[in-house]
Amino acid sequence: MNLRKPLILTVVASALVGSLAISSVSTAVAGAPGVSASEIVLGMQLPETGPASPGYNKVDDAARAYFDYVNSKGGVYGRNIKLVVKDDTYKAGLTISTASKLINQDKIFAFFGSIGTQTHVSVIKDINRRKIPDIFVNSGYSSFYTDPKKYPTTFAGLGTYTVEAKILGKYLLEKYPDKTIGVLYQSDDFGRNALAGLATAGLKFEARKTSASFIAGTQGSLGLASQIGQLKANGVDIVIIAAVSSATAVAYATAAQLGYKPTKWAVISVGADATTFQTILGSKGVPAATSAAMLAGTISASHAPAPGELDDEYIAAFKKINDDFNKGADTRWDNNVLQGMNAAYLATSALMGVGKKLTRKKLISYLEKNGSKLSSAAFAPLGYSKNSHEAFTGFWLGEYDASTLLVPIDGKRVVYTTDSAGGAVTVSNYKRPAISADALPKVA
Amino acid sequence: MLVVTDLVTEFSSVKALDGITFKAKAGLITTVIGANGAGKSTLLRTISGLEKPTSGSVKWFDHELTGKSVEAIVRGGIAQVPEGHAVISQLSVAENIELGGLFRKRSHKGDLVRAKREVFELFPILFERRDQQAGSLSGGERQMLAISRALVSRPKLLLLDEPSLGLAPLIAAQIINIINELCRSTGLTVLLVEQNANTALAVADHGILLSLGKVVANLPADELIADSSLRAAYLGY
Amino acid sequence: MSKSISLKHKVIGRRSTLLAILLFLFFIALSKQFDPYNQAQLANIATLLIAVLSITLLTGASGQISLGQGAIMAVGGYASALLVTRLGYSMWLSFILAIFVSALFGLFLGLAAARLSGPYLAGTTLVMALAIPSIAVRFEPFFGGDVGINVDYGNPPRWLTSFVGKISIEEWSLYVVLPFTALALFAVLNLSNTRAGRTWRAVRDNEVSAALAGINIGRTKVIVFVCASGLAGLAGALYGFRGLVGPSVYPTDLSLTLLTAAVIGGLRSIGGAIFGTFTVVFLPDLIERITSTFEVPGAIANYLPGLAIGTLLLLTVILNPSGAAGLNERIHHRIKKTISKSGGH
Amino acid sequence: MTSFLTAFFSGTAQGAIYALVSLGLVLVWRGAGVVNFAQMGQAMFTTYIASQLIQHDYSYWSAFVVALFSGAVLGALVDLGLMRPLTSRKNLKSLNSESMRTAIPVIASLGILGILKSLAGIFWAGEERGFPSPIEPTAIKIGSTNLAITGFDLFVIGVVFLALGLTTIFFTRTGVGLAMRASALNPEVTRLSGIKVGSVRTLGWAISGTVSSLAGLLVTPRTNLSPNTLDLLLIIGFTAAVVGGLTSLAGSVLGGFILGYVISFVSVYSAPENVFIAILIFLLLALFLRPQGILGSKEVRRV
Repeated sequence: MNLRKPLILTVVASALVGSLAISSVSTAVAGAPGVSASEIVLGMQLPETGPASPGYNKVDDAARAYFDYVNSKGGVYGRNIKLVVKDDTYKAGLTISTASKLINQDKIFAFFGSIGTQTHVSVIKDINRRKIPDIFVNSGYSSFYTDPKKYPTTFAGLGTYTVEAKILGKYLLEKYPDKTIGVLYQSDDFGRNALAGLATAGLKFEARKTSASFIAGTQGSLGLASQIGQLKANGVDIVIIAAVSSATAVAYATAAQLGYKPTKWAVISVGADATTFQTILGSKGVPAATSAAMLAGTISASHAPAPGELDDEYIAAFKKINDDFNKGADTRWDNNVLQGMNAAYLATSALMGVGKKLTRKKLISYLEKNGSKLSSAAFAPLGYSKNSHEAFTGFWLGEYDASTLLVPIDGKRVVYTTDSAGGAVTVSNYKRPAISADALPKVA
Repeated sequence: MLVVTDLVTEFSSVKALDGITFKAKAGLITTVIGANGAGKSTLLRTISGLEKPTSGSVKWFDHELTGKSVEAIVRGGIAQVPEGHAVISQLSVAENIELGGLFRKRSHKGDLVRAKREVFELFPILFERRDQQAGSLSGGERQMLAISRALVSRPKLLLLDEPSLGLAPLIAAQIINIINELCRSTGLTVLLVEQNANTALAVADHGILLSLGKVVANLPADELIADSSLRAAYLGY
Repeated sequence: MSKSISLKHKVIGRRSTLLAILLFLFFIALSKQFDPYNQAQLANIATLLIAVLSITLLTGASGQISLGQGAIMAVGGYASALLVTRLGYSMWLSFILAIFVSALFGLFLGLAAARLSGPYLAGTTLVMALAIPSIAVRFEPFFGGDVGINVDYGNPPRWLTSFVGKISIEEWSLYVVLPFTALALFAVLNLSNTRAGRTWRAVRDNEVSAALAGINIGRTKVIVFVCASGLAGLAGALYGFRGLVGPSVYPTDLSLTLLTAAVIGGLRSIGGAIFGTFTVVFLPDLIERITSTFEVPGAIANYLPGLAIGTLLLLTVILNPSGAAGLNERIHHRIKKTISKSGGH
Repeated sequence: MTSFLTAFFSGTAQGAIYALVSLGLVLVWRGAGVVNFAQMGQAMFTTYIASQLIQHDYSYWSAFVVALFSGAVLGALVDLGLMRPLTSRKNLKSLNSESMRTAIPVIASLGILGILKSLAGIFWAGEERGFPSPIEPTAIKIGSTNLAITGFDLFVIGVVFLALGLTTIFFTRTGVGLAMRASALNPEVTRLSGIKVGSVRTLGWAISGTVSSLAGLLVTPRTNLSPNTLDLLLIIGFTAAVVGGLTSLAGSVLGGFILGYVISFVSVYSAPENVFIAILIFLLLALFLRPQGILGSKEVRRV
């Protein structure tokens, strides 16, 4: 055998394959990259396919629907917002490639709403080094936002896991001082951030007794029987879940099988998506009414109204836009769609706020100066400033009712606010501004 | 009667068989001898269908064998005992024998039982070891097993590829003798490939000498033994 | 065939140097035609090529099959990232040391795996591909958990920019990777034509007769495994410095992608490894172009790259198991035949 | 004591599933001499078909039968469309060594896995689903205490042993079973015995496709169904098969239960994060101490 012979020919063939795949160089634009007289190009990276995609693959379609709506109303100062989406399948190796493609070929103005902590961490340094705005990242990983000197162009799109866990933990500790509180978390950045927040609130767990964990992503294949069994055996009355929604569904189903009925379930909002919960249990043969009953009474938190609050003005407006403009594969109205729309709404506000002369630098300084004044569907204020790029700094706590709607505990919506560090939890006095009749942000 | 005409078999454009023509009469032992690499094994493998010939024909009475699948040829009554005591060593002795008659299980159930009994009578040692793994047998026993596996299919033509290879001379002689008796008593046609020409020619009726894929001598066995010049030229002694 | 090799031994040493340099120049010439994204893709190819070569070496030259090369890449990646971030080593030195660390790892693994053949080795390496990233999560304070360790090639140094003018970050990454690729290519080309290479192939082709010829099968397999691990570790280090060393950078799929590249190109050919790597890196871009031209809905388009790679893999295996290089060789052969015929000999 | 019981019962329940996966792998290995890495991809695909039927209001059992049947068809197709053309080309240069002849089918099965996953993504949008169980999964009670094992788990264990019994009888007591073993071990001698090795292998693939499909149907009620969730089960099932002895049906089942206990005891007494590392260490140890597996026969393994 000769390894060498066909080398030259194959190299030529390889070059052919390469040149076939190369797109024509896009037309150069004057001024800021990604901004022309008629267009603003934003880039988004998320898992559209693969194990991490369920649920999240709806966010881009929702955001695009809102941008299309804005464009149908004349865009931002006559510029249409174009959202270019890349599927990174939740693998950082691919995220690096698609980011380069967005930057160099799609010539985006800014990254918008990227999903996934483990993937975004692979490009965040590079994006910041190139001074490209990286706005409204769909991750609650606090390290991205708490040190703007490290990541000056990155802005959060979600409240951090730590803030939410702190608020939830403090509430549970005060409301149920005599109960045994346990936690089920996925052992990744999200789970550990949440655990840190609970610890700050004063909740301590004992490993192998009141604290159970699993490798993120294995809930669907290994199940959670030993974890739930462990919590049950140790007499845990209140189970806090810091995991994705499919794990919540598996946890509830397993508990039902084992005859385990904790006094309360409390689920961090990432894992409390009622649609996913009911879809999974539904296809396991659990009727919708039964799965709704299982979820009923569960405590969770949110910064925005629940998707089911159809009389809320933001929800009503967003839902209508979703019905009219969403061209995605799955357009069912749920929390993922709401988050996508709300982020797009915020992005539109910021772009309008910067004004006609749009540059990357201006966008960042605008967000640092005026970002905290931007409004959205959320009942909690935004935390953007020179010293922090955190988004929503507050959450309200609710319980699911029998129709899978999250309603404020005791019927009154109280928004608590705190920071990702050791600060105290206080009641927020933020008043959400009303949405305008055309559902377009009005920025001074 | 087996009639081989102008048989050519190539391996990546090297002719292993280069126009072989001969006849093997029914009920007799014909032996194919020749040095290593003469094409003896390829000849048997081509007849049994394991190798596809490039051209030429192989006929068993009126049936053309070339182009047929191995299974069809076996089912037509032509059994091969391949080189190297080919048994399936992970199966038991009984299973190996069972395997040989498996395709007749439905059609000839009674005869199959008889055939199995006969091979056990022929090789009593195999009956003793019927539940052992074939891999645990000695070389001679394995060769007996390989022959038994072929015999339970009730072949009319038996193709034997170097049955004495690697066996102690005594055992080899014993096996060849059993083949000889079988042929004489049942009318079985045997095509025997051997490197050890003396052993083979001693029992054979007819001898074919191959060299580099060609037939160089096609004579009755006793004449072939007598021809010392042929032996010196092609077999080296 | 072995005769021609031994006769040409010295010539080949020179030729492989030439070929490695040619490839180096070819990449640079190609990069000059490209925009930064495709320069980054080229750098990506140059990186992954080293890993694919490790499979060519392992499977093509000794018949062992590994579904866990990605995990060994992770070992190299973590080694270099830790050396740089914890001990302040230079990036270049850390790449070299990554080769040794992963080769050492390969030695341990090889000692266990040398006893394995075929599906056993495939399965064991697959389990390894699953387990290695979870070690990073398990020992979070040291390995950075699933967020990993941020490392990169840095900005193009001044001495270079003052010499060749302003270059993009992507082009710089290509310049960092290419010397290593050329070295790896040179090493593999030479290895496969030395006595050691012939020993390996003998083991691949027939273990029994190789053993009869006095070759120590176990030791040979371990040596191949160690060499391949060193290469994979180097690739892993370079791959990590694109931005991150973390579990999500070296998933199980990466191992399978590498194997696909090696198979498509032809497991026994170095030219094939190059072709295969080009294909797996550029094919998704090509498909994206086609789907966006024909406006294929996202729900289908998103899955087409996976479908195409899988189909390509199957077609290669069924129609032409020796891969693109084998096809190439056959065409070569035919052309030669036609020429010699028309030459009237 | 409670945590021990929890670990034991959840290990038994999980082990039954791994045993089923492992059994499916061993069936193809014994029937066709190939480790089918696409096995759980096939299972995923047929379970999606069943799930689709159930969503369209067909009964569980009719979907069950359709899934098993499509499993058989898929298995046969894999053989006819891929494995058979592959093995018939052994004169090709790249397939002329034994090691490559075992490597190439492994690679081919990975190709099938990729295609099945992509197709499932296109057909069913990669949606994460559950799958119903035929028996209400409620915990078994002793007195008033719930054990960490459900009626459904017992059903799965029953099915595993039934499958083990039936396949063992099939392989050891029937002619077709003997032919199938022989074809995998030595195709040439088998062909020379007048057996149509090709058809026997296709049958083997079909049977294994059915068993895989069964595994998919019985695994997914405890887990979730998505194009990727079953990959992990394949890896665990493979480990179980190697530990038990790739050639032994009973060994594969034993290996499955052992793996179930390893995973569940490591989860309970150490930490779930250690599970994968434990699997790797366990596999390496098993290969080191007993390369042929607990119940495997030594000669089959070429070392």
